[in-house]
Amino acid sequence: MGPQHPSTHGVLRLILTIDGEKVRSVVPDIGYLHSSLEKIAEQLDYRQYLPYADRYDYLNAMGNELCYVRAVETLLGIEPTPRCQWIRVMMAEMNRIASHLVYYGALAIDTGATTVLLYCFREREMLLNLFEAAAGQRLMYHYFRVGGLRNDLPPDFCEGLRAFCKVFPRMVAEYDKLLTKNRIFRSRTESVGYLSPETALAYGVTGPCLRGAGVPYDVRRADPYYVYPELEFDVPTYTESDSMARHLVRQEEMLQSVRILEQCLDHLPGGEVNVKVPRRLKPDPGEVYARVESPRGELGCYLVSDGSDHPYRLHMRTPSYYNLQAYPEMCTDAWIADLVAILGSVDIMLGDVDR
Amino acid sequence: MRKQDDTTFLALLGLIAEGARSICVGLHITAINFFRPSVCERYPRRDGKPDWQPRPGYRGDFALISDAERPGGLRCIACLQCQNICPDKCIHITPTGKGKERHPKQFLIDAGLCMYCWLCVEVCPVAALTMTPDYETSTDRPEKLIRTLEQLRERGKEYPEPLKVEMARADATSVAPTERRGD
Amino acid sequence: MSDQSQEPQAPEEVEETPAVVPLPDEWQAVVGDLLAEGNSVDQGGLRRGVPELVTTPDQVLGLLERLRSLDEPYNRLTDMCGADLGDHLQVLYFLCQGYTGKLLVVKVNLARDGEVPTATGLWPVANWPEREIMEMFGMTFTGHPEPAHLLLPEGWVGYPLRKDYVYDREHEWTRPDPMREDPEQALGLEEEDSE
Amino acid sequence: MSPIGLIATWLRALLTGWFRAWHIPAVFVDILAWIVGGVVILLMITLIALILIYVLRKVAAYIQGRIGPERVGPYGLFQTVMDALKLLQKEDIVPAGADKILHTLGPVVFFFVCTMGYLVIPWESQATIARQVDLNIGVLFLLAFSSLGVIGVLMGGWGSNNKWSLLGALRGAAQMISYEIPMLLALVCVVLMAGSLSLEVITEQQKALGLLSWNLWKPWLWLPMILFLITAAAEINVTPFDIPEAESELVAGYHTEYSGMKFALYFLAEFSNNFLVGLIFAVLFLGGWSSPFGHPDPLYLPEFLWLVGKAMVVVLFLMWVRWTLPRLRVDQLMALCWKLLLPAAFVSLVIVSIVGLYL
Repeated sequence: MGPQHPSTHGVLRLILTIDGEKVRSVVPDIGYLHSSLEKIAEQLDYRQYLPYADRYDYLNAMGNELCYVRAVETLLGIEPTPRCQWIRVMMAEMNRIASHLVYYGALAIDTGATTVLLYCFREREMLLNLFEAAAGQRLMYHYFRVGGLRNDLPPDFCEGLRAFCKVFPRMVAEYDKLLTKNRIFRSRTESVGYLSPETALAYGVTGPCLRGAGVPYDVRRADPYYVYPELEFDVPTYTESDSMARHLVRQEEMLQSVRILEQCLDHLPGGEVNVKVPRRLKPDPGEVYARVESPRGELGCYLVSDGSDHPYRLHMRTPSYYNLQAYPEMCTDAWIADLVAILGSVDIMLGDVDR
Repeated sequence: MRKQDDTTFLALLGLIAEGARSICVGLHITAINFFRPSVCERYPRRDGKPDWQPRPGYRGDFALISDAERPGGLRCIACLQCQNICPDKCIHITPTGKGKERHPKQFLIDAGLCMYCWLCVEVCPVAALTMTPDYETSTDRPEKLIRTLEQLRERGKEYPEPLKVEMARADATSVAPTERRGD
Repeated sequence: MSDQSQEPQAPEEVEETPAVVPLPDEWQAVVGDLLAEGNSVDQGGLRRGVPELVTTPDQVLGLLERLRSLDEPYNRLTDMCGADLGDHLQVLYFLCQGYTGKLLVVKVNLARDGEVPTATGLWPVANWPEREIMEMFGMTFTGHPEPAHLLLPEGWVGYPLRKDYVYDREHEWTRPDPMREDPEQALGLEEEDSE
Repeated sequence: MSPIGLIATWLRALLTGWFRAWHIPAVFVDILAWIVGGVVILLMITLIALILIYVLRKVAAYIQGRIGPERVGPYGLFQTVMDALKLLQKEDIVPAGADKILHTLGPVVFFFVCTMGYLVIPWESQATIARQVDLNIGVLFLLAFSSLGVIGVLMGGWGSNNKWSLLGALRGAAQMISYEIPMLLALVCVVLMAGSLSLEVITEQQKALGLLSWNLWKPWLWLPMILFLITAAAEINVTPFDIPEAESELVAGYHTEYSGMKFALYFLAEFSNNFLVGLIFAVLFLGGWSSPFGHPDPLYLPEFLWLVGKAMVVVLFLMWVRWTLPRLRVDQLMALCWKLLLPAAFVSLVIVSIVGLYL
């Protein structure tokens, strides 16, 4: 299956052994989108690499920037201003919703319901408009900077976001009725793609896939960063460990993100967004490992500095890479149609896998 | 529909009823949406209204700001900072002139290589380079994606100043109070 | 054997001393245990809040297993990566204490063509990262179940993430296109695949 | 007699007169009539399919909050026409290693089979398109030909020498053959009540009181009606039963490897099948060509317009369902058929028999 196939979410090739419609074995073959992002980091200085951080998981560009910027700032010993921290959290959560919306629609398409995708994109459009107003782009934002942001929020941003927060839960309820509660969709996802917590542990699965297996692990809670300790939100978990559980986790997470956004809007402090940083970023030699919770799981950035103005070594722990490894485990005893539905519920991002 | 090996007849009926209900609920929702106005915008518009425009600060095409008092008619001083910061190395400047007369003889930006990160605009000490909100930049040949000095100068005539994002007041506490823009 | 005298060769070690914090007490005990069991563990210390242990290839597996069986076990391998530190290579294991978010880094220093035992027996998750490190850095994980290239195409020359790697246009890799060269044979192959 | 019937009778009379004058045996009148009828049906099917594709796109667009085709012609009316023309111009690609004969025959057979269904549709109170087909076995004829459609699908899928095509074709075969049975039983229920296999007779019985005498209002026929709708949707592969061409899994199923004209044939056949189901449903349950306001029609509309209108309603409903529901899996599809629909069909057969006995 693949590398060119409508529902491999990018350029993934799955080497299948099938017996009729039953799948006997799945071997993912990755690397078609490999763009040596880790090597590129060694040629560029810290500031220049930031746009590349967007390119790992292009549906979660803000989250990737957040991770990279956190790593660099820790290395430099910079603490961003409170307003900057709040805005960064806000952006990351908005991007989480946007990313989950794509997931939602993609899973719907994978199971054959085309319409939900369009509805999801309708709501995502509101977010993308906000991103565009703030960052100037709709997908690869490059909004964060080392020590701050590209610019402060534009004037109508908060109102737009409030409007979104007001509308969105209603829309999620609608998707819920249209897709999640649908008998056919449920029969396609329930008790399909079983991933036990033990397997998840063995394969280092994180994110909604893990929470769908009943483990309440969320980097935002386990290793809190920025203002997350001050925020009230739940980490939804489901114990069914199947595709439906993962789906429900994401659906619930979108609502939790809205909760976070509302709190962000209420608490957003004033003040500067940027702190002064030297023109040439030359961190002391050292190494750092920063983690954030991306929509797909734990996103880590291992950064080594040798005192020069470019990273000595950069490594990103991309969640899709590890989640995809567990994918064959989920596909035991699956049908061909399930393959696609399970892949959709794992929600991999090939840019994130191949790097 | 699902594995019904151990289900009783009544449970089966319940399942069917529930399935039918869920399908009807779904049909109801699609029916509601059928009568909702379309969110798509016609593009390009034929009804006389203006086409979609990106927000200010959108990173589209490039332009060099003109300045009649400087040699070359450009504000650019060919300091090569943008060329150096560009992560893709897609800017190539051939400077000419000495001291205050220094200006670009040629200024090439390969938009096909560019990833529109805005770093070059940010780094410019004299605010001579800007990105315009033009989004229709696709062409049929890769060569056409290379912006030359002439093209950049032409584009710059429409933009007397670099486009900047409107800022919320930095001292604004929670909500930035401005009139709402219709989406 | 990598003790403190060899350590400074790693670039990040050179001026790092202020950031190195001695291990906390509970760690001293654990490390003491590890040492008592015959492990050779270099107490790298807390660096930017993450404790790290440096060890050698022949002892890493034992150390990982030991860490896994602690009272509060470091039983989750969240990440693996390699690094080229000039004269030697390094493999890093990022271990988590279950799902608490407590992180620990185990570093293995090895020669440029060195061998490390594979950790796939302990964590299946190590499979892909090890393959990736192998093709990117040119070290070997002995006992790896499928040591084929993961991201790079078969037949790639050189190890791209090494510092001395020079991209060689002569070895520029293009995918052989069997359909273009010999469609009949290609189809024969494809039929075999689909069966 | 309706306009179509009048024109047909007049043409026939004209031809008979000429042929007699030219001393040509009268058989050739029939042959010519068949040819003309065939051409008319083909044109009509093409036209219907084009319209349906346009409607489908618009319905999908409105449901999904989009605009749909709007560039070519007023409201994008000619979009599908242009698409059809584009398809005709396209290069016909036969994959290397494909069975050329089967690959070509597949769409032809499929299209042929689905056109045959139109022969027995009673468009008007008196005229069917081809009077030559024995109307007494109308329902049987339909079933026979709808089960032949499998062959076209299989030929296409097998002949393409592509894994997805083959899987799609096999799925299609399994699905069509399985769903044939409950569909047949559901039809038998209607036939039992009507006492005739002829679609014309079934229509005639529903015309007396207009809307009120439709089979739709007979509670004992509700189960067969639902069954027929489900199984017919499965026969023509619309969501939630579109697994033979499940786009997210099998790319495009049995017609993955088709392009140009052949693809257009599959496409046309599919949409005309869609409409055929609407027609049959209208005939069986919605009173066929009879006006909903009683007989004779107080509005004096041509009878075939009523039929087409009713069929359109059914087709629109199917489209609505199509854009709402996800797709079933193969095993679920089979389980649904054998474990649920088939017993239900038997139950409904029993109910209808009992009702028929005492009514």
